[in-house]
Amino acid sequence: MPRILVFSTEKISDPAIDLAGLLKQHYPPTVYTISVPCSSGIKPAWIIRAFEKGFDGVFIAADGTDCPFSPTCTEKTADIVAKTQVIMEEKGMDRARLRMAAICSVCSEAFVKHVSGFAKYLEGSD
Amino acid sequence: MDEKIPTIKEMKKSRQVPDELKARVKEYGRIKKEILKALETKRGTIPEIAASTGLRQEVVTYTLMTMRKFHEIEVEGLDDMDEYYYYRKAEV
Amino acid sequence: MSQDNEKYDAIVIGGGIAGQESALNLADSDQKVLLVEKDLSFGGKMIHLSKVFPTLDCSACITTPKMSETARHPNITICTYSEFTEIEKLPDGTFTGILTRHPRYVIEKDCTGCQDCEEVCPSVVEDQYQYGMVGRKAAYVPFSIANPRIAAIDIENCILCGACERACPADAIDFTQKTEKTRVNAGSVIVATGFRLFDPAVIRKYGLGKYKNVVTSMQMERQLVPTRPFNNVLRPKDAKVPDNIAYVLCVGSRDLTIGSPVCSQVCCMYSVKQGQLLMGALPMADVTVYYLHVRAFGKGFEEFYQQSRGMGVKYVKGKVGTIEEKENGDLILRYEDIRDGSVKEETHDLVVLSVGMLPNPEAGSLFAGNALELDEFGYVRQVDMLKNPASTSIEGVFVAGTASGPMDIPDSIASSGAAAAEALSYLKRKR
Amino acid sequence: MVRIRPEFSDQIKKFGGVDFNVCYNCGNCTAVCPLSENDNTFPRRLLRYTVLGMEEDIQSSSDPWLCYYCGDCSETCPRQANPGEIMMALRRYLTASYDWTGLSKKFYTSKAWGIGSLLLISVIVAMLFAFFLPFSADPAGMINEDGGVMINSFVRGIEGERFVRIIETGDLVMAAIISFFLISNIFNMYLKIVIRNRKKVRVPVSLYVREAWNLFYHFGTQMRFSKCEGRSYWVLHWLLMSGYTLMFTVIVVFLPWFQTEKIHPFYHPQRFIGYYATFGILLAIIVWSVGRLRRSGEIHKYSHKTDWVFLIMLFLTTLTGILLHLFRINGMVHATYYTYVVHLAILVPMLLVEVPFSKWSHLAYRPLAIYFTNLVNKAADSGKNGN
Amino acid sequence: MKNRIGVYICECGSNISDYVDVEKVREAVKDLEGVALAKITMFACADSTQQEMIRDIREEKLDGLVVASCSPKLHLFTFRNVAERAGINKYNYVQANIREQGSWAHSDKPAEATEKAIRSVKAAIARTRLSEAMTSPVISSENAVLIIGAGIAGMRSALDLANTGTSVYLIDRDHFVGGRTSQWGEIFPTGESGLEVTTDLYRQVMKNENIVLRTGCGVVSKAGSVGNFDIRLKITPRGIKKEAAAADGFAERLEKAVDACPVFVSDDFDFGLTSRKALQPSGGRMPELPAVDRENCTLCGECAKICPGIEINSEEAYEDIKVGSVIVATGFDPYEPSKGEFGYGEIKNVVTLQQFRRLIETGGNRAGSGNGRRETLVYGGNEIRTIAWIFCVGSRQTGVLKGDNKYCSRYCCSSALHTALLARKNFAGIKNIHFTRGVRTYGKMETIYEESSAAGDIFLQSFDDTAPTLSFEGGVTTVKVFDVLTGDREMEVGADLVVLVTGMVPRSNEGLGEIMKIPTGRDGFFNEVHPKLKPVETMMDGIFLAGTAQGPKNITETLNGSHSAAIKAHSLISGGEIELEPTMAKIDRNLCEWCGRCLEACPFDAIDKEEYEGKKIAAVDTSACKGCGMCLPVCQENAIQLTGFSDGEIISMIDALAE
Repeated sequence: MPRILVFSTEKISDPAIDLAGLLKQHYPPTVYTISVPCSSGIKPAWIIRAFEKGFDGVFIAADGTDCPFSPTCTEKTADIVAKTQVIMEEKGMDRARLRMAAICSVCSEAFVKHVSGFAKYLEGSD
Repeated sequence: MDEKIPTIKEMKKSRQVPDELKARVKEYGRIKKEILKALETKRGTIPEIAASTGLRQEVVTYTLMTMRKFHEIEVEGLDDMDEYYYYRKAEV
Repeated sequence: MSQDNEKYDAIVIGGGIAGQESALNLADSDQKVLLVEKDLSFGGKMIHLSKVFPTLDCSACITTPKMSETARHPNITICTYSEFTEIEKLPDGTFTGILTRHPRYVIEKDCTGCQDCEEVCPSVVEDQYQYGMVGRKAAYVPFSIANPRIAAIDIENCILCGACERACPADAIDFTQKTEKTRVNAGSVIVATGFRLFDPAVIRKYGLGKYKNVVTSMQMERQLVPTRPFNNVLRPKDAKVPDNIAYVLCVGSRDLTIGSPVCSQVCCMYSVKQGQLLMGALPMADVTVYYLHVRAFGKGFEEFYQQSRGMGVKYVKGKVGTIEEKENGDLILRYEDIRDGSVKEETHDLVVLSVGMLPNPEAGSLFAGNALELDEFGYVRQVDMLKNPASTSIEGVFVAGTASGPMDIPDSIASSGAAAAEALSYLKRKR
Repeated sequence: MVRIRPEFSDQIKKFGGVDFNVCYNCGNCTAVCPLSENDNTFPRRLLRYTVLGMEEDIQSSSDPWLCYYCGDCSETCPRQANPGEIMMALRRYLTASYDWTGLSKKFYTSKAWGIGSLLLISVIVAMLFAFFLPFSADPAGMINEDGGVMINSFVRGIEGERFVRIIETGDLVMAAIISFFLISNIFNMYLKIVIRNRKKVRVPVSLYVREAWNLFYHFGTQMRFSKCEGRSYWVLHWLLMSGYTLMFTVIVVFLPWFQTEKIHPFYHPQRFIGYYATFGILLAIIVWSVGRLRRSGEIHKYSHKTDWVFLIMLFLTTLTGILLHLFRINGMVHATYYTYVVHLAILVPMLLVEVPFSKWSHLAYRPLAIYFTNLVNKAADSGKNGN
Repeated sequence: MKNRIGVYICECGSNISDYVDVEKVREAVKDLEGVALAKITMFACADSTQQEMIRDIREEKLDGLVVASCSPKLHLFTFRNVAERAGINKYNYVQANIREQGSWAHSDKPAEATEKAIRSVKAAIARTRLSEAMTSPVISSENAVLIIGAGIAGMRSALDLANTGTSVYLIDRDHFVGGRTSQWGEIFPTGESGLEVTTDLYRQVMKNENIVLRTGCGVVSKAGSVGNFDIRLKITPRGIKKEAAAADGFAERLEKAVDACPVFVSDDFDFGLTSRKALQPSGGRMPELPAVDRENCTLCGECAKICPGIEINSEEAYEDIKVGSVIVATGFDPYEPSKGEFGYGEIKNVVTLQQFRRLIETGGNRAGSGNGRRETLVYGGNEIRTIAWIFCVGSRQTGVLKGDNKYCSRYCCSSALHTALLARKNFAGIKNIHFTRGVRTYGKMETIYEESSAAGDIFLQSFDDTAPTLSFEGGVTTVKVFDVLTGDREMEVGADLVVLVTGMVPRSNEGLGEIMKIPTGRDGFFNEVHPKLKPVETMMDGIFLAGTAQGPKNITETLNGSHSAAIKAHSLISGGEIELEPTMAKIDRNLCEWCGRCLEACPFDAIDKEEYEGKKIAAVDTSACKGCGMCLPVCQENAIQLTGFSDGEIISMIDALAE
């Protein structure tokens, strides 16, 4: 089963992932999370590290418009993704192994859908 | 840990369960069984379940959605018209 | 009743967004606050909303952090499932009253919110937090983002089977709990009892209750939340995916026939919002809003309204006169299209009644002898709207949020700031 | 282009419009009205015309006559603007506007005129009897073989048959006067509703004939009223209307048959018709008076003074009619004769004033309005289809 | 590096242990480097377990704590508290979520759930090893607040703060306080006049020794940050000696001096309806001292000759103050229609709502025949009976209405209807015709709408696609509109006076926004951070908004905002110190090569430039940094670390999870 690292955010997307568990909405158990204050503070180097260490995919569960810090969060996070994907391509990795989506604090279903779909994709591409 | 006396016994001393409530719990159980029976062999939409059980549609919706909340029912796809979802028994 | 009177600087009655905001403001100014909430969880109505206008950020994302902040604040004590009544003003300007804690038959500190009790409970009743669209158990955690997120036993609907007690891994169920009453003293009182939703069943021509595909806007709100009752936005009668949804505005507002002359201020905007959300959730669906005047008056509201028009939400000026049900559950709305002056009948497969706000009658009965004055509409009277808007007929008692009239969330929050500021001034003056 | 005339609404207040200015144009009234249909939407449109002072639009509209005042609109009006009552007021206003004599307006808007005219005619009727048909002094021999009073024989020197003929002549004169005014007013109505609309619609002659059945159908059945919710109102209204019409026809056209010396047995059509009409009228009077006194239901919330005059006159007419009947069959000679005069002194002014100028005129205007409306609408439809 | 970490794995009754093999988890981590002990507990959160942890920490000299249990949302603070009570830094505690994101999420696959739990606990241990002890930095703060604008909003905030013991500098650009409210006359719902309300507030302000009021005063510059703002004020002299006003005969002499003043200017207090002199008496406004309008005064000296005490030559003064916080309460300007907009400035009997307000207040224009006991309203020599009100002038400029103001000005519908009712009440024969775009009398103000229509006011309505038009012919002003409420038929009214119901625009503030570095929104008003989370806060910590500077509001709403701003400012600075979030960006001074990208990325303006060993580098303003980390990924040199989320910590977690 493909391994996915999720960067979630403390105030917004993390509660959604918790909620998925609470509601017994299952997703692949090879999905791991690291929680940060804001999705626009994720360093591309961390993402690259995850790939190098053997993760098949990285998923950024972004704050989106609910970001408590700045309304520019979505575009900044998208910038990070774009920047990282350039590095990935340079390293010969499939850029689709990095994904992002805004996950609101009660969007558990959306989260499950995203990571399950992602896992399926990664499985297929292996 | 020492054996605790269930506190429900205490409550039973001072409280009666109204017959109406007992009947309602029973009725819910009956409807639930009907729905599960209808879904025994194949998935179904709510109008289909209502038709095969003879229950009113809104009763099926309410009960089935409650069962879904408690993980007894799962959603399985949408019909061709994109109008009704199919539901089936959850695999436990 | 225990003899030791608990003492606080302020008691905030009502744990909705207004109550929380008032409590936080006072607590941040080093005042000891008791927050009393009559429901099992605090959070008020806002916690149950989907996204909020005009920013469309998710209500839970805003409320839950505020709730944890309130719950964690060292200066705030929260009593849920409790009431504070029989309040009297003492000669020294402070207040005293009775705090009643209802038993939830669950030991709060022991419950881990695992919901094992819920699983085994055989009694199912309508879930009030999903506005009756699905059921819940008699042993239940109120809703998934409740705070405190612990179980309670609904004793009225309990068949006393004891299954929950046997199932609880933490031995947290305790049927021997009794109602507790304590006398509590405080320097000031903030009334944040909120509003009551209008029940449109009294408007018989709209058929709520009789026609299952007529729902209230609060039920639609729940359908749009990720923790919704159904697996999608569906009709409550036959679970069909609706594709032609109507909003009927001013249901319970601006209507003297039901004794509600005022405008509820929020229905237009939440309908505009729900229209936008429905466009997102059901891309094929048509949404039509039947309105009288679109009250898009606040910061960013008009722009938000125009945006929804741009998205294709249809706005028809005209109040819906009657609703009738067809055999397939579709509904025929009869209305006058004001612009061309014709009577029209339009078929929709789901009708949402945009219900208004009514005063919460509890506000008036908190004080001994109903001493707190209400205005002609039944809201808490603001005695000095042009200088001290949170002041009430009793000096030292302040009003926050919709207890004093219809308001949206930003206005509620602002008025809570006012209540806290005036309470703080009062406390400093009395010391 | 319409020039707004806010002062017009003050005029309509005199015709009985109440609180209609508070209307915020939601359209609820029109939507709940079971009679409001595509080409004729009311009451909001008419209320709006009133508020803005659009007199011409009101006068050329038949809509107020299409309303039977079930009260649903007023009951559910969120602003409590009494849309039903404005339709009532507009019916009064229209009655006045059709009336070229100007009397109708006076009767509606001035108490002195309203009551004065009735009294005046009443006195004239009484005087006519006093001068030209003085009572015979001797009650003896005025009792017939049935033990009843000989109704036609109380005037000195005039035998029964001639008496009936004189009264019949009087009736016909009265009917002529009423008809003259009513028909000329109806013509005025026709001008306003159909002819003024000509700019927009031309009604072909054949349509007049084809639609004529409607006129009688609606007059006879009041079917439109039954579309309103609460069928009991329709039944009541129909009882009153049919009773009243029967009586009117019998008295004016068949007086010799009706007013006989012989007292027929109970089941005789003459008596049966009388009882039926009395029952219908009396029931309606009682229900409506109690309603108006208690202000129960929307349609009785507000009472224009002419409503009371109408009810009282009708009541007095019926009452004197019943008394007359009782006195007569019980052989009370003097009581019978005096009551007969009083009965006429009430009936005649009521008919003369109410039928062409006031409330009773709606008996004619309503079915005609439906007729005219159908003409205009059908002509418009065929015009549309033709093009 | 932590070497003695205590690990507790919670069964949560059976909620975790039913699916996750906790014993296996313990086995997998107990011998890891840095782990001093690993235990399984039935309920980690139970009081007895907490006691046990404290005992363990003390006895085993633990330096880090890991609890693998439920979501940190539930018990992070519980166990941080345990750590603190036992004497280790609370940031050396890390929670592994093996319930919500473990046993429950994967109850369908127990073996995999166990595997995931093991990795999660390992990651938590790895992070704990590198975790830094952190304490929340504390900065001192000045218990003083500057409030800009002495209208109703500013005075309300000032009184609140002063009443709770904070020093307040209350300044207003104008020489008279009260702002727009003082111009407003009778106000809904209480019927008090605006001047009464503001005078009352002013008297309270003057009585309060914690408030320093400066009129004719503006902000020149701002330095520093929350807790310690350095503000420079510029004070324009009033031109009158305070003592002089108390002298006998001052009032008469002043009157003569005003007469002698040769400069006429349009009186903005009356919205240009009247004119005044450059020497202005207070005219009932507060303070009750005349003032010289320096902008228009020609310094001719005529007044000073007549009235001693007038000093037209006094100089502007500067004052430097230090405050902990600032409240911006600069208010609004009424929208000024452009020439020809609905006949404004071209047809003589077209006025704005604000002008009409002054017209019915001043009384100077009442004259004429009089009808019964009431006077008639006269404007420009003509009796006014029919008034046409055109709504949404300068607001909701969509459809056929051209302009940039897309927003609704909120107060105007209610205010116009209330004013129309006042006119009806006070003057004979008034008929009001309202040309609306849908009446927005929200909330309880709906009763004004009801009242005005009951009184006979007539309402017409147009949608966005049409608008009323005005024409002036033969001395008659005609207003026409296609009325939506009458089947879109064209209606016309001959009006004696046309009132343009003008909305609110932000008050011109001479660059205050740039000085304060607070952003404005699309509508031009100052923007709050978030309408619900931080409704009166600006992006600049310590700077708050009160009243209509933030957007259109009525008086009650203004007061609510002012109270809120006051209590927020109070709770922020009154303690004398401000505790900051310990999670913060940190610059590696050696790596930084100042490119400015971090400054651009920072939403809180928390990055400064500083000199370090001859080069320019970035510096974090710790009082402004909120620890979001947005500056992290933009740094080319990887010179920024976020405390608590350092590269070391994150990478060690990634490695542990990937293992």
